[in-house]
Amino acid sequence: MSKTGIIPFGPQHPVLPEPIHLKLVVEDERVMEVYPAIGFVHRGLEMLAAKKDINQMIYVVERICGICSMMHGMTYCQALEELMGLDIPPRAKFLRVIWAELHRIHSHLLWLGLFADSFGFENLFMQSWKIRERIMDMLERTAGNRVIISVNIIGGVRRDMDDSTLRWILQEISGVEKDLSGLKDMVLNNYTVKKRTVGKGVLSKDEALRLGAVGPVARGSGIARDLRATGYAAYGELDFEPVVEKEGDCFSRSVVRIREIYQSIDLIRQAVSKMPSGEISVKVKGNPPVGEVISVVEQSRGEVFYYIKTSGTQYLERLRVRTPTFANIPALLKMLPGCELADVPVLILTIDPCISCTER
Amino acid sequence: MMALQDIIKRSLHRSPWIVHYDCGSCNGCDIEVLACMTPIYDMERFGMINVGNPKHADILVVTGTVNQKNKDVLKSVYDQMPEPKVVVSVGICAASGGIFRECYNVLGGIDRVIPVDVYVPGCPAKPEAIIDGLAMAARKLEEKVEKKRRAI
Amino acid sequence: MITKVLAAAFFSVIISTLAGGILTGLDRKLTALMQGRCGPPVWQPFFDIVKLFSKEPMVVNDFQVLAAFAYLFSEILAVALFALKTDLLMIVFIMSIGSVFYIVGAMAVRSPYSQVGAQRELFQMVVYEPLLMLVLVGIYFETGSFNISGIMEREPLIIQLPLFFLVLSLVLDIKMKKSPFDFSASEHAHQELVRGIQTDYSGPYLAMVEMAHWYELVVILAMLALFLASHVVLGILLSMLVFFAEIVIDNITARMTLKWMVGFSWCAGILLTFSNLAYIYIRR
Amino acid sequence: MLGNIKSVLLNLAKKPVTRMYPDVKRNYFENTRGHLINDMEKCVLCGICQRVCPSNCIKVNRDEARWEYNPFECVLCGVCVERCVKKSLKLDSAYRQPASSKYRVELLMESREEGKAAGKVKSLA
Amino acid sequence: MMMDSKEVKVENLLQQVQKYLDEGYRLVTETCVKENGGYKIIYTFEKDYIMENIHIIVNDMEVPSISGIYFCALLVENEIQDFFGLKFGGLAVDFKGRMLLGEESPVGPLASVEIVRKEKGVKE
Amino acid sequence: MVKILLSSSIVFPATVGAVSFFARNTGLRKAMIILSSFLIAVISILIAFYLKIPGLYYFYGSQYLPDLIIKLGDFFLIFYILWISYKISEPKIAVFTLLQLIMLVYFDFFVLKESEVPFFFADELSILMNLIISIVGSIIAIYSLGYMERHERLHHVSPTRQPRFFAIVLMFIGAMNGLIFSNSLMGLYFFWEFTSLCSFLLISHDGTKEAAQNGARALWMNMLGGVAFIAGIIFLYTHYGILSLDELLKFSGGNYITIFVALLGFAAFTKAAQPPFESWLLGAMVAPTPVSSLLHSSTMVKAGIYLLLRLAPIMKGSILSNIIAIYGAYTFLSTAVLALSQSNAKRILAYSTVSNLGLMIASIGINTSSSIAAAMMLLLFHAVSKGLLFLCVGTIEQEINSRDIEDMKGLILKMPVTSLITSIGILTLMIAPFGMLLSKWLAMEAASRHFAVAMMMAAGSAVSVIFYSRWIGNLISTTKMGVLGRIRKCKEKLPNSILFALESLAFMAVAMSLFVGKIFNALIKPEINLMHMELSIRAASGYLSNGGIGGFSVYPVFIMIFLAGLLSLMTIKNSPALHTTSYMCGLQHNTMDYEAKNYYLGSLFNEDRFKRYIDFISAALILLLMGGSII
Ligand code: NFV
Ligand code: SF4
Ligand code: SF4
Ligand code: SF4
Repeated sequence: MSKTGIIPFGPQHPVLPEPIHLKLVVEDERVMEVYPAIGFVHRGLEMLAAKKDINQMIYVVERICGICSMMHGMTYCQALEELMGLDIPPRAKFLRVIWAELHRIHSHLLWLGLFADSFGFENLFMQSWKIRERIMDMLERTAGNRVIISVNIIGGVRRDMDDSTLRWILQEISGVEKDLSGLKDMVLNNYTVKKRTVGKGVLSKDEALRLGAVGPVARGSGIARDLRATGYAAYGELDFEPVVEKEGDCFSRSVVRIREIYQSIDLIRQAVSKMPSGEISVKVKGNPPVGEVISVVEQSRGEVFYYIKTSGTQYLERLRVRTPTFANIPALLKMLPGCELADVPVLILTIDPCISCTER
Repeated sequence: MMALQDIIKRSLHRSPWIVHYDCGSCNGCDIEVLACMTPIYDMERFGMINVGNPKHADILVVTGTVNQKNKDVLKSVYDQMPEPKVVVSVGICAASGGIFRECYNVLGGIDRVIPVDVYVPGCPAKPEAIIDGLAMAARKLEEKVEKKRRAI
Repeated sequence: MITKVLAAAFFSVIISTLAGGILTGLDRKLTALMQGRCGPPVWQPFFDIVKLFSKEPMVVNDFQVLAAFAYLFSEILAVALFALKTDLLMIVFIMSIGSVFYIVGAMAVRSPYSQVGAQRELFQMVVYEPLLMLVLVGIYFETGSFNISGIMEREPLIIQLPLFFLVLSLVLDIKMKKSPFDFSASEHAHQELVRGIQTDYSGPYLAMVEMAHWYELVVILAMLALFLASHVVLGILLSMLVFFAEIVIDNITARMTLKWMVGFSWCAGILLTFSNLAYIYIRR
Repeated sequence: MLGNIKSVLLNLAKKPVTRMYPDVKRNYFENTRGHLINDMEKCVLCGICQRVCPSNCIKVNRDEARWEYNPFECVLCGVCVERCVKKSLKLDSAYRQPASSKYRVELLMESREEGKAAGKVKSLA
Repeated sequence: MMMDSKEVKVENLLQQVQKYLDEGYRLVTETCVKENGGYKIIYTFEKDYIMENIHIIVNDMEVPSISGIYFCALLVENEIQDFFGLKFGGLAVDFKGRMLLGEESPVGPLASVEIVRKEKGVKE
Repeated sequence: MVKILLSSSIVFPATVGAVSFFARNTGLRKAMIILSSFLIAVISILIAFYLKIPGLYYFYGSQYLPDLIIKLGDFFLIFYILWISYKISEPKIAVFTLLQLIMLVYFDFFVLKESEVPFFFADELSILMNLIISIVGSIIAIYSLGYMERHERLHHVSPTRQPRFFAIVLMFIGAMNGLIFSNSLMGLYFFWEFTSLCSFLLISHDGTKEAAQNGARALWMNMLGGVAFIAGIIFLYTHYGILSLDELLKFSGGNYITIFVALLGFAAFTKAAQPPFESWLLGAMVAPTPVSSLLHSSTMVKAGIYLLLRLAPIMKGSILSNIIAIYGAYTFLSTAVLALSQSNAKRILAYSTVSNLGLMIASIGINTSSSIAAAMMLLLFHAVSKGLLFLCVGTIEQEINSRDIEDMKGLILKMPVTSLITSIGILTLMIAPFGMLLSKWLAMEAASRHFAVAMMMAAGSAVSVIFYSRWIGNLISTTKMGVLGRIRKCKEKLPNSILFALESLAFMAVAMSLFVGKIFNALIKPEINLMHMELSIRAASGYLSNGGIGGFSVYPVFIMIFLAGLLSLMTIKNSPALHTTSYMCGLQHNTMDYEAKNYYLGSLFNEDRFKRYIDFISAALILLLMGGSII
C-alpha cells in the first residue's frame, strides 16, 4: 500500500489568483511529484493578429494581461517601430518609462500581497494593496484607466502629462516610499515570514541559467540580468544597476522585488527630472514593410519576448509572445518536488506567475 | 414567522459570501475584484468576504471568458454552491467574450454555461462598479428567497 | 434543584452565544481596523449564522450532519458545565469529544482538502490538548482542585502561575485558528487547503461549526479569566487583553507549517510550564 | 516584529483609509474612461468608429440611420473617440451601471433629412 | 531588434543546440511560423543581452525535441504541438497537443489561420 | 457449591478443551463449544454472585492434589518447552527454560517446606478478571467458530486444525481463571507459564515460517519473564517465608521486599509486552485474529497488570512505585507514537494495547486510590473494547483481504454493520463518556501530583486520538453520495457467530460505560478498600466524584450524544439532505483521481529506528527500576 495521496491544486482555488492545475503527489506533508496542467486561460489571441489590424492589435496585446498590460503594449509598439524605422520622440520615451515603472511598482506590490496571502499573512496583503491603490490612482489620473491603461500607440504615446501632474506624481511617489518602509519591515524583518521563505525553493545560479529563468527569479539567484540595461525606451539615459541577490531562495527573490520597487521609484524620479519637452508621438503612414522582428522588454516578471512577422499589409502574419512566466515555469517545476505541502503556494507565488500572460 | 423571514432576508442581504472564479480573464478584472477586498474599497463592510469555496458562497463572481478547458470547471463550481445563489459576471469578457470573442478557444460569455444574474460592464470593471454589482446581487439573493417562499 | 441547574445552564448558553458572536465580530472589526480598513459591524457574525442556517442543507456524507450536531452540542455542554462550575478536566474532555466529531466529520468526506485539513487539525489537537491538560494540572498543583468552584476560592492564580497563563493563551491562539496557527482551516480561506477541515461543511452545518467555535472561544476565555477569578471584572479584562493580543499577533505573523508549529508549541509549552513549576517550588 | 506591532497599533489608532463608497461618491479624474456616449446631434454616421474599433462593438447602419453599440463588448480603449471626426463620441468618466441583463445601445437618428437629430436608447436583451 | 537567423539542417539541430548550451547560452524561446507551405521553427538563444537565432524548416515531419538539452524547451514545444499540430519526438513531458487546448478545441488552430483581408471601407 | 464453582471455572474449560481436541465431528464440536462457552460465562456470573469475598477456598476435593498437580505440571511444562526449543532450534528459549528448571528444582526440592495453604484466593479483582476472561473469552470463542471456518477456507487448510485451536483456546481460558484465582504463588507461576505456552502455540498455529518465528520470540521473552518470576518467588520465600497471596497482602513490608516487587514487576512487563519487549506482541499479530483479541489484548497480557495490581499495596510509597509510574507513562506515550506511524490495523491495535497497558502500569505506579481505581477500570473497559476491535479487524480482513486502514476507505458502504460496530468500538476507546476516557480522566487527576507522568499521559492520549479518529474517518469516508440510504439498502452477510460476538461486545462496551457507577461500587470500591487505601472516589448514578478534586458526570454526555444522533437522524430524514460531491477545485468530473492519505509521518521517523530508541530508553528505565528496588 502506498501512503502517497494525490491532491489537486487548482484550477478554482483561493490562493491561486489564476487557474492552473497541479496534481500534487504527497506523502504526509511532503510533495513528491508534481504534474501540471494548464490551458484554463488560453484564449488563443495570437491568432487575432490575422483579424485585427496592427493598430487594433495594440489593444489586444494589452489584454494579454491586466497586470503588465502597458509593457505588453510597449513591447509590441517598439517592435513595430523598429520594423518601420520610426524614431519616436524623446518625451514619449520618458513617458513610457514612467508608466512602465509605475506598472512595475504596482505589479510588485500586487505580488507582495498575494505572496503574503500564500503564507497566511493577511495584514501584509492588505497593507501592500493599500499602497498599491496610490499607484492605481496615479495611473488613472495620467492614463484614464486604473488597470489597462492603453497609452501606447505605434509612434509614441497617446497621453501627455503636464507639469502639475508630474509634480503630483513626484509627491505621491514620495508618499508611497514612506508607506513602503513599514511594509518592508513587515517582510524583511519578520521572524515568521523569514521562517516561511528563507531556504525555501532554492534555485542555484547554474540551475536558473539552465532552466532559462528570467527576471527577479534569475536575479534572485545571482544572475545580474536586467534588459533595461540594453537601454530601450529612455532607460539608456537613466542611471540604475540591476538588483541582484545571491541566495536564490524565496526570501531573496522577495528582497529583489522589494528593492526593485525602490529602484523604480528612483527611476521615476529620474525620468521626471530629465523629462524633455516636445511631441509625444510621430505620425505613422502606410503599412509596415515585410520583415521579422524580435523585441524584448524587461517586464515586472522578467523578459518578455515578441516576435513579429509582417506581411506588408496592415495585418501581421505572425505574432508570437513568450512571456516571463512561461520562462519561469520550468524553474517552478524544479522547485516543487520535495517541498512541504504548505509551501506549495509560497513556491508558486515566488515566481510571481501570471498565467494569462503565459497562456495568452 | 414573518419576522423570522425578514431576519433571514436581511441576513442574506447583509452577509453575502463570495467565491471568485477566474475563468480565463486577463487578470485585469481579477485584480479589480481583489481590490474590492483591500482597505480602500473594503467590501467586508457589507459583510462580503471572499470565501474561495463554492460550498460556502452565495455569490459566484466570474471574470473572463469561457474556454474549452474551463467550462466544466465553471459549471461544477456553480453546481456546488447551495441555493440561494447568484452569479455576477465581471467585465466584458465574462459578459460576452469581450475583445476575445473571435478567438478559436473562446466560447463567449459565461452565460453560455451558467445562468448569470448580474453583468458588470467595463474592461476592466471598476471596483465601485463591482461593489454596485455585488450589492445588486445581494438584492437578487433576497428576491430568490422571496420567490421560493411564494412557491411554497 | 434540577430546574435551577438547568436554568443556569440555559442562561449561560444564551449569554455565551451572544458573547461568542460579539467577540468574533469584535475580532473581525479590530482586525479590519488594524489593517487600516473599516470592517464589518460587530454583529456581523450573527448575520452570517442566520444566513448560513437559511441556506440549503448540502452534505456530501450524512455523517457530517451527526458530526456538526455532536460538535455543537458538546461545546454547548462544555459551556453549561463551566457555568455550573464543575470539573475543568471533564470540560476539556467533553470539548475534545466535539473536536473528534468535527475532525471525523471532515474525514468522512473524501475530499483531499477536508482530509488534509483534518490531519492537520489532529496534529494540532496533539499540541493543544496536552497543553490544556498541563495547564489544568498546574492549576491543580496550586489550588488542589479541578473543580471550578474550588479554583475560584483561591487567590489570583496569575501570581503563582503566570507562565501557565501564557500557555493557556497559546492554546487559545491555536484553538481560535488565527494566524500563525491557522493551517488546518484558515479563517480567511486563502491557503493551500481552501478552507481546510471546514471545506465540505456548508450551509447550516457550517453555521453549527462556527457556533461551536464561539463556544470554544468563550470557554477558553473563561478559563483565562479564572486566573484572576477573585476579581471577576479584572479577570474578564485580563482575558480580553489576551484576546486583543491574539488579534495583534494574528496581524503580524505568517502562517506556521505543521512541523514548525508542533515543535514550537511543544517546546514553548513545556519550557513555560516547567519554568513555572520551578518558580513555584522556589517560592515554597 | 516589534516594528510590526507598532505599525499595526498605529493603524488601529488612525482613521481607516477606506473610501466609504456608496455613501461617499468619488470624483473621477477628468479623463477617466468610464463609459462611451454618443451625441447623436453631431454624429454623421460616417462609420469610422466602426472600422477602428478593436473590439468590433460599434455598428453603424446608414440605411436605417442607426448607431449601435454594445457596451458589453466595448473595451473602453477610446480609439473611436479619438478618431471620430465630428467629436460626437465621448468617454464619460462615470462607469456604466451593472445590469441584470445584457443590452445594446441603439441610437437612432430620426428625421435625418431635416438635419435635426434625436437620440433614443433602446435595449435589447 | 530586426531578426536574422541562420538555417540549420534538422539533423544537425541537436548538435548545434548542444553547442549553445556548452557555451553558456540561455534558451530564450522557440517560435514557429508558417512559411511557404512548411513551418519554420526559430530557436532563439541569448548570452550577455545578445540574441542568436537559428532556424529549421520542417514539413509535416517529426521534429527532434531539444527538451533533453534544455529542459525548459518542453513548454514551448508542447505549445507548438498545440498550435500547429506538429509532432516533437522525445519530449520530456508530452501533453499530446492538449497542453493549452481542451478536448473540443480545434486541432492546430494556428496552422489553418489565414489573414482575413478586411479592406478599408468595406462594410461587414 | 462455591468450591465447585471455583474449581470448575478452571477445570471445566480445560476439560472441554481437551475433549474438543478429540472431537472430530464438526457439528458436535461446534455445539459443544457454544454450550460450554455459555456455561463458562454462567459460571463466572454465578461466582460473582455467590462468592463471599474476599475469601480463601480450598480446591474441590483434596487439598493436596492441586499442589501435586501443579508441581508435576511445572516440570511437565518446562520439559515440554525445552522440547519445543529443541524442535524449533531456538537456543534462547532453552537457556531461559533451563534457568527456570534449575531454580525450580532448587526451590521445590531444597527450599520448599510442606505447608498447607488454601488453593483459591478470590477478591473483587479476581472476580473482575474472571468476568472479563469468561465472558469476553467465551464470546471470542464463539466468534472463532465462524472465523476459523472462513480462515481455513481462505487459507486452504485441510485437514482442519480447528480442534487443536479450540482446545488451546479453551484450556487457555481455564488457565487464565487459574491464574487469577490461585492463592499460592507457585500456582500463579504455573498458570503464568501455561498461558505463555498457549500463546506460543496459538501464535504459531498457522504454521508459516513467520508464525513460527514470532511464536518463538514471544516464547523466549515470556520465558525470560518466567525466570524473573520464579526468582522473585524464591527470594520472597527465602526472606520472608511467604508463598501465598493472602499472606502477601497482609504483609506489612520489609526492607528487601522491593526486590521481589521488581522481579515480579519485570515478569509482568514481559507479559504485558512493555518495551523493550513489545516486539513479541507485535509479532503475535500473525496469529488468527481471535487469538490476538483474546490473548493479546483482553486477557493474557492483562495478567501482567493483574500481578502489578496485586503488588501495588506492597510497593506503596516507594521510589520503585514512582519509577514504575514514569515507566508506564513513558510506555504509554512512546508506543502511542509508534502506533501513529502504522497503517496496518492490527499493528495499530497491538501498539495501542501496549500503550494502554502502559497507562494502567502508570496508574498502578501512582498508587493512590483513584489511580488504582483508574487502572482497574481501564483493565475492564480496555478488555471489552479492544477485544471487540480485534474481532472487527478480523472480520474486515476476511472480507477485503487487507488489514490496512487505508484500504478500509469507504468500508461503510460495503460492510455497514461491521464498520459501524468498529466505529463504536473505536469511539469507546477514544472519547468521553465511555469508560476508557473516564478512567483516563481519573488517572489524569490522580497523576496531577506527578507532573512528568501527567504530561506524558496527556500527550499520549492526544496521540492516540490521532490514529483512532483517522481510522473512523477512513471507515466512513465515501465519495458516494447519500450514505445512509445506501447503507439501508446494503445487506451485509456475516456468519451468525461473528455477528453475535460483535454485537454483544459492542453492546457491552457501551452499556458498561452507562453503568460505570454501579460497576465501580460493586467491583472496584471494595477492592480498593481491601488494599487499605483511603477511598476518595464516590460514584452514584453516572457521577464519579473524585473527593473534592473534581467529578465527572456521564449522563449529560450520553444525553448530549443521543440528542445529537437523534437530531441528525431527524434532519437527514426530514429534509432529504442534498448531496453533492466533495470540493475538488472545480474538477468534480474526475473525483476519483484525487485522494489524500493519512499522515503517518513516515518521513519523520522510521519505525525501526524509532523503536530502537524507545527500546533503549525503556531498557534503561527498567534497569533504573531494578536498581531502585535494591536501594
Ligand atoms: N510581468 C509580466 Fe506578464 C508579461 N509579459 C507575465 O508573465 O504579467 Ni501578467
Ligand atoms: S474585461 Fe477586460 S480587463 Fe476584464 S478580463 Fe476581459 S480583457 Fe481583461
Ligand atoms: S465616427 Fe463619430 S461621426 Fe462617425 S459614425 Fe462614429 S460617432 Fe458618428
Ligand atoms: S472605446 Fe474602443 S472598444 Fe469601445 S467602442 Fe470605442 S473603439 Fe470600440
